[in-house]
Amino acid sequence: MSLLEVSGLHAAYGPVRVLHGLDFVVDEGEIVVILGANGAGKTTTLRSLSGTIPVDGEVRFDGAPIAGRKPEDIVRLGMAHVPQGRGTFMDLSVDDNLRLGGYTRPVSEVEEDKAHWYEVFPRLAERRDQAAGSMSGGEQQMLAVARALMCRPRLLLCDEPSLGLAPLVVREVFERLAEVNQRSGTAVLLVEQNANLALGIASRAYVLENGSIVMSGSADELSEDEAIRRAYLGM
Amino acid sequence: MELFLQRLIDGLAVGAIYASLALGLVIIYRSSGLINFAQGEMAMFTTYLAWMLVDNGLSVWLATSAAMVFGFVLGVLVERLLIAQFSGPKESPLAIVIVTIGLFLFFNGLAPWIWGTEGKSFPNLFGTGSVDLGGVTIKVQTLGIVGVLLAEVVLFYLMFQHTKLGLSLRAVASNRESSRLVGLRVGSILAVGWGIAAMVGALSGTFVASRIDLTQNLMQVVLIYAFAAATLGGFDSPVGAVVGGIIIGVVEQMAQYVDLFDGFTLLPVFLLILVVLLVRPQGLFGRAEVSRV
Amino acid sequence: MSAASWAVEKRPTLVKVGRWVGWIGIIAVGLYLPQAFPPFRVGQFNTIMAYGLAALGLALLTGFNGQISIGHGAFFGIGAYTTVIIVGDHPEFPWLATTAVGALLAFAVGIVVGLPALRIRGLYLGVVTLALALLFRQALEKYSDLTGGSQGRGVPRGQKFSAPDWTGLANDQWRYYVIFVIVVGCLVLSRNIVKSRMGRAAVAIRDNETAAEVLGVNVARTKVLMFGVSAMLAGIGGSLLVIGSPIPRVSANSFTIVLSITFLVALVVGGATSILGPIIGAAFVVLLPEVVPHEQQVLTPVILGAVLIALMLVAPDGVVGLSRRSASWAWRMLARAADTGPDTGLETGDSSKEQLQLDSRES
Amino acid sequence: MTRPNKRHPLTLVAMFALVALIAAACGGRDDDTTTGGGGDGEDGGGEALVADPADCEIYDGEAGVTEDTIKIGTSAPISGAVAAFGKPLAGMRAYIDYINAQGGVDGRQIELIAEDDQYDPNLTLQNVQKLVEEDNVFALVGVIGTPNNLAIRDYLAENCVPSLAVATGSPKWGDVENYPWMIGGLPSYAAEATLFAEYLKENQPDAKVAVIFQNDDFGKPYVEAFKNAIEGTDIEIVGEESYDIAGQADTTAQVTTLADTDADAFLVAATTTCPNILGQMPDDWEPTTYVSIVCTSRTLMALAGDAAIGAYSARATLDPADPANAEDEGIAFFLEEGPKYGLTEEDLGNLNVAIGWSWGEWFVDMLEESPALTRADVMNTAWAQQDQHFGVLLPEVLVNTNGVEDPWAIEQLQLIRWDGQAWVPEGEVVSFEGETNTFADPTA
Repeated sequence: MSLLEVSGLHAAYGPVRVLHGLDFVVDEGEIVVILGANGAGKTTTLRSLSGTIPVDGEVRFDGAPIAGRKPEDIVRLGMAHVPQGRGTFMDLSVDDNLRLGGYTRPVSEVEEDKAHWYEVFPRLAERRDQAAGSMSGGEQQMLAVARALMCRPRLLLCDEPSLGLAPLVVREVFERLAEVNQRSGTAVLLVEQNANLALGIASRAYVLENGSIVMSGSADELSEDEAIRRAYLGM
Repeated sequence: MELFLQRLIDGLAVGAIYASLALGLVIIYRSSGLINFAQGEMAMFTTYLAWMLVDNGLSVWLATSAAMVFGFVLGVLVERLLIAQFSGPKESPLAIVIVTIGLFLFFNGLAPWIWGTEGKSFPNLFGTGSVDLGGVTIKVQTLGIVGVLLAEVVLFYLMFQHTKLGLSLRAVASNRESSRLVGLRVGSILAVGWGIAAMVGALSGTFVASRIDLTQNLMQVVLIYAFAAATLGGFDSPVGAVVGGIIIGVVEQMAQYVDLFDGFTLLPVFLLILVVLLVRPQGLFGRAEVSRV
Repeated sequence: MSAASWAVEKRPTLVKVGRWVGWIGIIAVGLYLPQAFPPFRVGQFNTIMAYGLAALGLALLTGFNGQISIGHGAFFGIGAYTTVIIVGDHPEFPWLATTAVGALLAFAVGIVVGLPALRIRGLYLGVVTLALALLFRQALEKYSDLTGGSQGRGVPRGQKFSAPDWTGLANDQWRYYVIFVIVVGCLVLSRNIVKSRMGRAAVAIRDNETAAEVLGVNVARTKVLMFGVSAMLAGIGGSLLVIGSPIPRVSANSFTIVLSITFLVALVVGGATSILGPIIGAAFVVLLPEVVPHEQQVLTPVILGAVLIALMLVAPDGVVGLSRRSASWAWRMLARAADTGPDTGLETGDSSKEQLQLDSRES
Repeated sequence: MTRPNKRHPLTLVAMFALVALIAAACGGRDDDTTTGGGGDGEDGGGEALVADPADCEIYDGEAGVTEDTIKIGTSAPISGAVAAFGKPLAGMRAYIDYINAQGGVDGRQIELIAEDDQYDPNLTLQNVQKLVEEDNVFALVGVIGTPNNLAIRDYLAENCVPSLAVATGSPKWGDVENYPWMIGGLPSYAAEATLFAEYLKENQPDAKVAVIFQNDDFGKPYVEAFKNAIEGTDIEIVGEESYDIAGQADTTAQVTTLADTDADAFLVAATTTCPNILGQMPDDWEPTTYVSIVCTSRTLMALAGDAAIGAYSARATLDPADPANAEDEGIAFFLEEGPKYGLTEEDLGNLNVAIGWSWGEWFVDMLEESPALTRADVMNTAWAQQDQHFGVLLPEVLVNTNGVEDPWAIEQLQLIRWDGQAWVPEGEVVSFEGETNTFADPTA
């Protein structure tokens, strides 16, 4: 049994149907990437997993059906979502952002985890009393990831962490993600346009086009694939 | 000089009442980004409930406490039953403005239907004594109200900055979707925010009722000044509400020096908030809008 | 081809024809009314039209531009006082010319109030305009030498807007017809504004101010102008209230914040994004007290409040929106019956898209 | 896309033309502008009628009167911010129910139609038009509010509809020459202000007076009259402050300023704000304080607490809530019969309800005394009252009117003083019989 099992996932915004029956799985501890162009339905996929939009189809997390449950309940089951645009609490301090990340955990754990993630992300420690909105995009992305990790998730959903960041910063963000995955064993489901870096840290990948999965395989296989190379790797 | 000092102190007293109601407005604004035009009428309504208890022999303090509990329940109910209906895709601040104006009319009409149109007298929480300080009289009531206001501010500061509830209230105000994603039950938190606001309102209602007669109009004018206070201080800042309230109270008193403002007390207040908003749209203590990327 | 499928196919034409028939019907009924009712009822219709203009001004401002005003009673008052003061001091001055003066004054004050509105956005504007309404009331009392304060001020006794002999009309009927024409003119004007470049710009600003700016809309100018026009309509309404009365008179007691709230109620009841809606809403607020049983009149505000809340819950686009939606629903049913119609599912959204929106600080 | 805005001037022109056509085609209303001044002005019979139907284009003297009913109307704030002002209505209604239970007036039942105006003069006018034109009432009684009555008095004069016991004390009701179809039901505010001035002349002839007034139709004429009354005396106004009742929550600033003048008399021309004003007076300022008659309600005095003790006011009526008055005939009658006709315990203790009851009684008296049940006769009966006494008026207060010469009904007042529990009379009832119009110009 996989950690996350999705089958026949449909979603729509009002009358506009976006996802047309997705099937995919994420195993415990692995990094999976969903590649797709703008408008392919990547963000919608993550949003339907975390419960922010209504869905049709079957979603099992750790064996339990979660489709149709509210985001605040899903996060308690151990699935954290770093939304597109990071979703930081801009006018709250870095420290408050992290505390909120651990909202579902007991207070003692929160202090412990905060210390841990400050260690992993020393730049956040330097800025702990600063308003999150005043930090650079890269720092905010780190904060968003750290905040999501504060709830000790078993699966981290990451929505285009590279969006709007300088290439160097993007590289660092991906390195951090890989590091986090290795150190804590948290599985990561990443949606990205930047296939190059994403495939570099992922073990498996899916390709999403117009709301359907058109290809899947190991990260290595896909990075070798001619079509993928042309479409996403710019070669 | 004595007159000046007296006015300063009077301004403080009046300002404390404005500030107290403004605090409630700020709490709602902070948690839901909304302005509750029914804040004053809800306070009036709970003050009537307190009056009923006093009329039945309960002590003023107990009745006031009970009114605060009523207020909390009323706030929670209003949020859950009405305001919450406008969350999600239908969300529109204007719709909610109109709903709160509807509530304003509703409570304002309901009170005289239940309790009659004649004014009621509500006893003073702090007695009628006064202290003389070198020619300047300070009423014990003034000291009491200012004291309660300070206590409110300290409590709110502690609550917002150092409790999980305060943190979640701030989080919900800052980013509702992210709040849900970290596991906050946004609906309940908003309801609690409205409850606390109405609770504070209930307290200020009893303050006002101890100074003027209790009718359905109890809070109407006070609400305008409380709005002015919150606007001046910044709708998202409790400190701003208090400072704004005091400033407006003092300005109102000092305006007596100017003939133009005799019987025209809203003018200086109006001009003041207009100027402040033009220079600093977020108010004196409000946080500027953080631009979203 | 079945009748239903024919109807579905011809829907755009039918809608257009229906609209014209509707307008002509409304105008015909409007013209007939004063023939059928006694003078006091006719006077009441004048009040409805005057209030309706103020609510129409609010519709342009709020429904189509996303700015809010809880102070339109002040602009309404400017129009009313202009007429009473000018005619009071110069009885030879033509009544309708005072309406023009009042409209201009209200427009000017509207522009002045609209200017800070550029920076004071959304809900703050609600608070500031609310203060404006109270301020106006205080000013009336403060400068009672000019305005008469709460005692009020009238025109010299017997002076009223009367019917010229050639019309053969009774005074009340004459007043009604003149007001009716002006109101219809204002409705046409408003409709044209809404359909004009400026109107489209206003709607774009309402929906997304930043996006509108990017598209090259002059946000500042549009918002200020909309505020001015909105105030002007209210000013005309105020002047017409006086002109339409058998005893032209104003008192500060008529210009409390309750009046501003009344306009908002009319707006919401009728529908904020329609041109005719505000008039329907005004009829509602003026006539409601008559249907409330006499023993329960103390409950009138309760009923108003409850109606307001209920409408926001079930029909945020007012009576007009409700009828638009039911018409749309009827068409879909027809289409289904005909089974030839295109999928109108997306089209039904057009009225709900026009729900109340407001540029708020947090949106 | 069409460009409808180009069409608009044309549309307007077309609209005008259309309206002109249709309007011309429809023609006027037959029943409206009946020509011919005068009507059948024979009712009164006398030579110099105060209320003369000849002044009206249309005069329908017996409107609202049938074999077995008399329809009358009133307009009052039943809902809205100042619904408390509408209290007399309850008393009036109760009295009319009482008289109907006794068989009515000359066998006719009185039907009272009350419309709500929320204290908005525009609505008052609309209500009165409806009452006169649609409900066809015979007369109005107890219409509340100065601005409201000002809004309708031209209409009443034009249509010759009597309005009796007008429920305000504005000096303007003395202008019978221009407005003979209405008569006041309260003492003039000016008479009240004069009473206090007279008291000062006698007891503090060189008093320095501080004045606070509501800057509206109540406070302004009040202060005007007081100034008239002290003209030529050594009494001097040393401080004058106003406040706006609708826009001000607090009057501390004004009171503080006035206290600073150290005045030895303090005139409070306020309504519901009285307790606030008294409560704000600093302990070391102890002037002779006078509060207006509208502040004499127990609720208001109780609110002011100790600060109110020793304050003066005036009265023309007895307070039904004061046990000391229980012996009075009018009060006893009110307390006994009132509850049978819908008055609650609370109503019985309310002076304004008792005043409404009294107006009901006065109105019925006038109907009964009138030579015939026509509008002009009833109105002229009101203008020729002799030693009339009704309701809860002080036993010493007798109503005498004589048209333009003496248009004020209630012109006797008694100074009273609040002892913390009740109002205690101070001295005799003072009579201003026939003088009220000299205290303030009713046409001002």
